Amino acid sequence: MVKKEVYSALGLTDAEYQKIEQIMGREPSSTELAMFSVEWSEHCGYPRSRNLLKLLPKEGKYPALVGEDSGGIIVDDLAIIFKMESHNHPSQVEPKQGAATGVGGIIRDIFTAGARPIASLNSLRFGLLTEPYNRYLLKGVVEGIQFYGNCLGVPTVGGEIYFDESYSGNCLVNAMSIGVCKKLELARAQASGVGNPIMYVGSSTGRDGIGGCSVLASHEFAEGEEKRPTVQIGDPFTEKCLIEATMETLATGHVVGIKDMGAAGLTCSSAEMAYAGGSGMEIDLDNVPLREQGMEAYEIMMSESQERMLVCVKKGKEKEIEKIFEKWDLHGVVIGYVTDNKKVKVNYQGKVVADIDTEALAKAPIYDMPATEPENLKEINILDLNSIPQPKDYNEVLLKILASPTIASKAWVYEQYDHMVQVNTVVLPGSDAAVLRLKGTSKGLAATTDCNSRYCFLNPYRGAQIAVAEACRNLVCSGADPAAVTDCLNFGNPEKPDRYWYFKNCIQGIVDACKAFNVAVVSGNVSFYNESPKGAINPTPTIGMIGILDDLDKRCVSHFKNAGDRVLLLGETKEELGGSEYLKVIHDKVAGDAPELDLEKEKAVQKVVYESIQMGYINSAHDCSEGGLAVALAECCFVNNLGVAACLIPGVREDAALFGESQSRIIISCGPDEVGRIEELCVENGVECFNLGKVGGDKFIINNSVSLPLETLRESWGKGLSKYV
Amino acid sequence: MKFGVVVFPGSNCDQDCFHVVDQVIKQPVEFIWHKTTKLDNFDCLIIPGGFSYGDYLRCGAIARFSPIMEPVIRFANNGGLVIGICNGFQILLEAGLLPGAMLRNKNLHFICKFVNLRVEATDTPFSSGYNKGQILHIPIAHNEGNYYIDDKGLAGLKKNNQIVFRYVNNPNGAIDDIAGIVNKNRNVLGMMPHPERCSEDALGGSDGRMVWESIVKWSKKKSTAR
Amino acid sequence: MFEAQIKVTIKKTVADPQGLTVKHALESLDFQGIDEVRMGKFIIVKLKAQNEAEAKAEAEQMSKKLLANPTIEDFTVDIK
Amino acid sequence: MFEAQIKVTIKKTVADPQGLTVKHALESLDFQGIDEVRMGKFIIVKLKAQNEAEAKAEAEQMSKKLLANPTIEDFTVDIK
Ligand SMILES: Nc1ncnc2c1ncn2[C@@H]1O[C@H](COP(=O)(O)OP(=O)(O)O)[C@@H](O)[C@H]1O
Ligand SMILES: [Mg+2]
Repeated sequence: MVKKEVYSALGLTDAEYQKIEQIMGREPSSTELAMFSVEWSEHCGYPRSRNLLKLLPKEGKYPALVGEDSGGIIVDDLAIIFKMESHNHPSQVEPKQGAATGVGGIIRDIFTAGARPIASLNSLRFGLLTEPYNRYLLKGVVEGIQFYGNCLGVPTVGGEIYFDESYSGNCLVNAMSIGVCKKLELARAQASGVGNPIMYVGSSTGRDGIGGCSVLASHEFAEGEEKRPTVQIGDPFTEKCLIEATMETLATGHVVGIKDMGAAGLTCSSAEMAYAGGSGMEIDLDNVPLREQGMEAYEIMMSESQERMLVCVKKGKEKEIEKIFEKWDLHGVVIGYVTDNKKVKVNYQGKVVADIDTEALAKAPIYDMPATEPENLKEINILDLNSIPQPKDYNEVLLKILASPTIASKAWVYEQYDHMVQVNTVVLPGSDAAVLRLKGTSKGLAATTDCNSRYCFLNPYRGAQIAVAEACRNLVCSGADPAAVTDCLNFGNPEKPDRYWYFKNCIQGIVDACKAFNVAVVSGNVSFYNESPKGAINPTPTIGMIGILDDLDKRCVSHFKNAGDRVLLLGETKEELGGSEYLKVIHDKVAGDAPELDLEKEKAVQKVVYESIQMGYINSAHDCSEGGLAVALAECCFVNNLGVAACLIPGVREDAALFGESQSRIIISCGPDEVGRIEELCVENGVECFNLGKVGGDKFIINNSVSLPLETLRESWGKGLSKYV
Repeated sequence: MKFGVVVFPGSNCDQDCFHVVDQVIKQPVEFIWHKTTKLDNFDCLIIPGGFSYGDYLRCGAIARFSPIMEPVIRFANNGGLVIGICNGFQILLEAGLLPGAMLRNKNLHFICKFVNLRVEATDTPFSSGYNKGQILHIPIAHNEGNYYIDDKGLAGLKKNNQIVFRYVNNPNGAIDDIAGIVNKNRNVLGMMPHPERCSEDALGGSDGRMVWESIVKWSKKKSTAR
Repeated sequence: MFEAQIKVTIKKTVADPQGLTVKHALESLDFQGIDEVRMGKFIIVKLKAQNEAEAKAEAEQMSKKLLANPTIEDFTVDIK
Repeated sequence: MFEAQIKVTIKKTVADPQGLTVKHALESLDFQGIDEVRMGKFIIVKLKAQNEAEAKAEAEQMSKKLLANPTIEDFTVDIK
């Protein structure tokens, strides 16, 4: 009888264990038990989230590919494949390697779909930089991303970084990757065709990341030998070779299916490929290239060694494929065959170590989780503006907010990433979204990631909607048509009803916003249990989004271009300060409700800006987000060293006018002759348009509130983050 | 004229160089796999940037021993044009085709950004189209571009006018602001900045394009002279 | 003045892709009979201390705190 | 089977940016009396050889050819 301690340590409940015994009709072997434990874990099987994930729209204005591992959209004869994934817990333990292997994993998901990776982004969250360990994490994570991404030759073109106490003890590292291929070249993640060989390709297998399964060592095997689970080490050089070898392999036309050995390694890839192909698979672990001696079957099946994949090829073609991997000095060996009995059978050292029904393995149970609103939220949502004293010196306030690491320049980060390799990046980091050209076409691709988790904490439904709306807005400001979404849902322990309530409401927010913008959610990832002893992280449903530019020449950037240009603010400024950076940085308060959001209004503002860019009316467009109008206006000035003289928005209190984070607002600049045309478009679409002022000079002036040399602003903004590292 | 782009495992600017030669300056170009041991009638070899062998021991150290390097060295010694960019420069240093070595950037970080370069020598096949003193806006992207050479070597570089490009604001600590050098015979160039990343206006500037055009012009002149 | 020589090595159980690549490179240069290559760091710290024991203790503290990453690396300190 | 321990250090005459940064980092962690920090590589090669002398000669060859760059680096080989 398998001891309760063993299966509990593997993360299985009593009921789950009983179900496994029932499926097997006998006591499972240790290998089988380990396989069930990973396949039914949240990481692979999504038992606690599948029910809600089903609600995400799978269709939008572009034909969507919602597939096996990653997803994408079709644009003409191209498939654009993209996905985001978390590597939070490994990064918290070992930031460099954790982040590096996070990048490696997501990129493998892209090229195993047949698409060559053309860009990466990352969304990062840390605790405050006043704590040394958080500085260590920031430096390590950035180091890991640059180490891996730069070596691969996939440009890291964008992302975001926020700092908030709730991430102390549990940082977030969400990596997104985008790839492109001809629609007809897409690969499948399945194994089919009885007798077709299954090949193991890439690096050898060691005891990396075996995690909870190490309890099996004490369960059945002798003590003594070192079997401690270890950190996964990234090997970008091997991955680069793997990309090239895979592209060559797929080009032969001999591949039936291909899948990354990501989380849960061989277990996941074998079971899921067989299940997706409606077939079975028999593999022989004796043929798996091993890096360490004396590995047990369960260790080989669970290993999370990096840079490995499983490929199902057409019978008789294995030699040809082997040659390609040999050329790149990579392993490429046949370890098994497709069978017709819908089972995964695993042999090792002359014994059958596992023999499980693929469907039972691949279809984790689904749980309905209780969800209740946190008790104190209503109280936190109350914000009486009369209790917030208005500052006297707005110069000082602006400088302080610009220096807040969440707002400050991220150049220290993105200048460590090669964001230009592949010679496609036409809008570099520092604007609202990165823009890449699609070689061989006149089209472009824009990409962004967004999520303000403070809003989600205050109001998960609206906060998640804002994340989607802001992502769309960033794309539109770049001249792109928002096309489709990937998400990375980072939450606390789903077994706690208040955490699950956040999860549920955020998903609903994403669903409704995506429907409003008519975009599909083509891929995503769930990361639960993001908690430290102090509690859960802020709910963080990161939205990754891509947009399409029909004509690459009609792209737009966020910074001012010409002295003398007029500056307009589109959208309405309300008297709201809830959840703002101003409230946090200046008044040390997280309170109130998230800013209001009217999706129809949002769409109207975006429509005006999109059309103005298409018509060539405007020279720059920048989304107003964290830090409000004053910060957004300052950001417009830095790149070309162009100051601005603006007036104050009337009708709301001064601090709200300057720093309130009302949604659906975009700052644009244009030649004096275009003002009338844009105003007309605004009237047609029912969008507020406010004449802010004029570009020029070396000063930053907002009416009587702020007047500073641009250089002073740049100093605060430029060093706000880098002074900590 | 025919260009060849050498591909090592881990090269990652090979496709970019190919793209520029093929699509921008529209000259014949082929990839050359590093295990190749013979070169057939190329006029100019490009050793591209990237991370050959992951740069795992030292940048360029392992690639330097790839089978292709023997014919590359022979080609260079016979006067053939060789341009090494970034990792390609590092490989040429390791191979001894150019003097000196690379250290880690002074700030110990990878740096990717546009910088300004000053053209110091125009009497090379790679820079003849520029004006002496011209300032180029051009991207760098490297971890180890901190060029080092001992005093005697530096004096030699200066004496022979081998320094082709200098940084206007030294980003990495390179000795004497050196960004690119040629060998004594002036047919082998190594440079850390990436001209292939700024050869088209869409990419934010085309100051690098003249490197390729200089090569083509030089080559044409040479073949008519022959 | 003492010279602390600190050797930082990757833990046995942790993969060392760099070492593996260097091993292949050496083999392709015709060096034979290589079983394994592991890449580590060698750090020399010259420091003032009352005596050898103190210098060693100090260098060990440095290694623990900064020079080695305990999650994946081991270190040894020698005083010269 | 012998274990060659190869220490590769940056030449005295060559500036070591990494060593300098590590020195500052150590100082900011309140380590005092540090005169200099030099960063190098520590490479372990396990190899078959007839005897220690042969193992050493072999490892020295490896270092000369590949593991160290003579323009900027020195190396020493110990056999354990
Ligand atoms: N982790 C990161 N990696 C790469 N680029 C980043 C990262 N964080 C921020 N950036 C870049 O810095 C710029 C500013 O980011 P952000 O302040 O989030 O802009 P916005 O508020 O307009 O979305 C963007 O171009 C963004 O892509
Ligand atoms: Mg943003």
